[in-house]
Amino acid sequence: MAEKIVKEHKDRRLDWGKVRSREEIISCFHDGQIIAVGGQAGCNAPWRLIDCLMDSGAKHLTIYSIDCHDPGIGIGKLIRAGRVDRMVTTHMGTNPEASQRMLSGEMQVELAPMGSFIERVRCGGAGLGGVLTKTGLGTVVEEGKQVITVKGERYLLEEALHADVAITRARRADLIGNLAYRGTGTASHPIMATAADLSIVECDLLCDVAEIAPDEVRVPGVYIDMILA
Amino acid sequence: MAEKIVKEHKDRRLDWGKVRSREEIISCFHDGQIIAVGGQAGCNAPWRLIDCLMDSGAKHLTIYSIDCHDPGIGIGKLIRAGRVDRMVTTHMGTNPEASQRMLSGEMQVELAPMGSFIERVRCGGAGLGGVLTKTGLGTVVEEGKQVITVKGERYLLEEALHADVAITRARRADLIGNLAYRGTGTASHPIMATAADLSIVECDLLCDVAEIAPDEVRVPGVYIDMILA
Amino acid sequence: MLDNRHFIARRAAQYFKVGDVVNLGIGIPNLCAEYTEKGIMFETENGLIGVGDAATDIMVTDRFCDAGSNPFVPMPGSSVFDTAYSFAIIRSGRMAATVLGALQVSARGDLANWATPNRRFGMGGAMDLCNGARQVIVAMELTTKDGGKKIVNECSFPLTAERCVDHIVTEQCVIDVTGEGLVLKEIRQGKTPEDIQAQVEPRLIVADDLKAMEE
Amino acid sequence: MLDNRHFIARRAAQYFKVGDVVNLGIGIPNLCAEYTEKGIMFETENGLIGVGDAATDIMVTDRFCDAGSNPFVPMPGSSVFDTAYSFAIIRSGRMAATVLGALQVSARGDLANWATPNRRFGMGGAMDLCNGARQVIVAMELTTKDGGKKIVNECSFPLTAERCVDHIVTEQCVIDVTGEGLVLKEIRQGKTPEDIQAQVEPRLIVADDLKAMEE
Repeated sequence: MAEKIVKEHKDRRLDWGKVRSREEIISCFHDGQIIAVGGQAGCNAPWRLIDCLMDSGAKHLTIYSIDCHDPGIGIGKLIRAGRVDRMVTTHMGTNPEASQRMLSGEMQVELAPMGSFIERVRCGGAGLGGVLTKTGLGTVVEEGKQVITVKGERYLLEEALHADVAITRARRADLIGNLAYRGTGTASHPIMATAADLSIVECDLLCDVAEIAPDEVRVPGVYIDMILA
Repeated sequence: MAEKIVKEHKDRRLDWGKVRSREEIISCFHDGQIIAVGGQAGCNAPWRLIDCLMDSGAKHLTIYSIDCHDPGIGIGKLIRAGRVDRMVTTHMGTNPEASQRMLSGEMQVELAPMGSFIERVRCGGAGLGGVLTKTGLGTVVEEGKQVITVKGERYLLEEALHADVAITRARRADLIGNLAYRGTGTASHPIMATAADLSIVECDLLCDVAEIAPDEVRVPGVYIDMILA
Repeated sequence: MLDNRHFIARRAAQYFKVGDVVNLGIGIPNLCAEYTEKGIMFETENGLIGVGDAATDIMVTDRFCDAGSNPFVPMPGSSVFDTAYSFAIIRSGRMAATVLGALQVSARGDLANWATPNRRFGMGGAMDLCNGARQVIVAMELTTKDGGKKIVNECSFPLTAERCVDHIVTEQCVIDVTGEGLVLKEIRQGKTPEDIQAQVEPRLIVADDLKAMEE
Repeated sequence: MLDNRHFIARRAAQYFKVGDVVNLGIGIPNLCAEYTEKGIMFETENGLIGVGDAATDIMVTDRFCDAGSNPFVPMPGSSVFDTAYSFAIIRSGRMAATVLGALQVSARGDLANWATPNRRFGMGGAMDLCNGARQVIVAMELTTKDGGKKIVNECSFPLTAERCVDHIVTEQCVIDVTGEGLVLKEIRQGKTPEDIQAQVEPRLIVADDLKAMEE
């Protein structure tokens, strides 16, 4: 009897729960996808999910990321392997290979101011079409963008970015995808996690439901589709 | 010696700390100001700060608030006293006196969709000029607004709102203004608190510095000017 | 036997699937929670997913109230956020459904539910919900108290949103809004399609597989 | 005696007042933290106010790193936020100051610090900082290593922002950007205004109260 109850509960956990095997997650990546990658400064990146993406063999990718990691590490692995056709990023200072590929024309790079970049991704996850900012006015960032006047002030229109898949990392995730972070390990992860059709997360601690207090949750499970086992 | 050290420390707390007396806060309110009021559904409103505003005698006010509280209570007190010339709000269902004053022309009311309203306030606190949303397209909300096309899709441009003074309530505040909330007591408070030249908060528990863990803070002290003693 | 309001709410709740996050409007929509299976979570737009039972006694607090000021106990797995984040979720397309009341619904699915020509209370979150929720379900009595038509060719009241309604659930029938027009999908025992047609303005298409509503 | 880099950083740090929240760029600007009084908090744009001492040994963690990947120990009173929130603060005007390096500064305060005609690493957060910080302080050596001018009539390198710089702190002088032009405010002992003028392109205005820089 007790056994039956436990089994029933386990079945329900499978129905509602979002933990998925590495194999299942690898099968979600395809050629030509736009992938949003969380993290900054090469710390606390979703290393295991980037490896899943590598192992999927998917190519002709577009990557949205604050930075480009180090040569041959993280996103740098994908760049070195020639799997990235296009990046939207805010700097390449840590990865000279990214700059080389941009200069040689092997990889297209759109450089964006960090605040405008992350706000565009936020729009993508918040059902907004874009935002108006003064950042970039009078610079090359203005090229090709609409300039909108509000109350006599000029602003650049920065358009929403939305990805096919987001790969991010949380400190804690519960079975239904509620996420909590720690310190600068937060960075762009909570924003990137909202802005994709398929949002996959890896976590340092997989929690029971209700183990993360409601006020600690920074991204509610409604935004999360899969948790890497 | 010990006494001297304690005194020195107290002086420093006064220099950096943001706790202010009721009298000092009352003196910050003036005729014609725009006041952003945090909270929703008449719960967990900044009751004590609204009383400060009442006691200041300031009139010809503009109020930004999700709702209008109940007749004669909270914001309803200010409305009944004829102190509010204009409101930007999302509904008046709980306060028939607000509707009456709108119909009689005593108070000007701009009704805004809740998501657009709060996003406009967020823009005001985030140095943005406005956002593009589909909410309100094809309705009276469209009147007088710019319609912007992005990638072939039409959006309404919702312009930033910024107040002279924000009055909000937090569950906990430390001496330098870091704020933490609880449950739906969060509501619009963290957004309203960012969008004013002068941001005043009342709290249920005044905390020592470092009593609120860095990851618990929802509004950093950089946005907060005064804490009601 | 259920009264009309509960009957409507019970049927509307059948659109929810395990794992869904759903927002319920005030009135009949709010009753859907009573007829919902486990595994569905409700959002309150002031900033929480996981609205649970009504709070009583010592559990009543200003810190857990829904948008109608009703205190509740958050269910396990709840999450808290501010209003801006709440509407980010609502607009994002991640909300499986919203159930709303209506003053009028048009033949092409326009919704009017926040104002009459004489009275404007404000739209609250309804316009955003109609913009962003994956399904917009109207839960209402088929006609006004004095028999006036609420399903009309064109809304005469100020719109909440254009072409947003997917399903209309009433005490007499279920109607889907489709590209071809309004399709009568389910009907109350004892009613005929002609009975329903007499109470709505647009020409109804009767579904080939017209079903009886579960009593 | 301090080397040039530390000398510049110490002077730039004198612009900070108790209660200020300040963002420091990579390089010389980052050294300002060593010369700052208590009561000032530093922001790292990846999402924290309250950067403290460099972390060592057991305190090193991926969860507390600045934008240059340097692990640190958060100071008491720190707060954490995501990158979108970080730049909301930066653009809001609530950041008292930012200290940045520069490749070129123009006569009217245009800044170029993220690209040369041949190399573009990316602007990171610099454009937003110049847009939003209440004071933009450039901390740099007065000329390039081979004596080339960095304070110029017009920037030839891609701009970070127009008319944004308030103060320029170098190892030889402090220059303010004003409506009237560049004003020489402080000068290193042993240097004359003519020495400085010879190393910058725009005509300098010498302040009536020209001061000696503190050694």
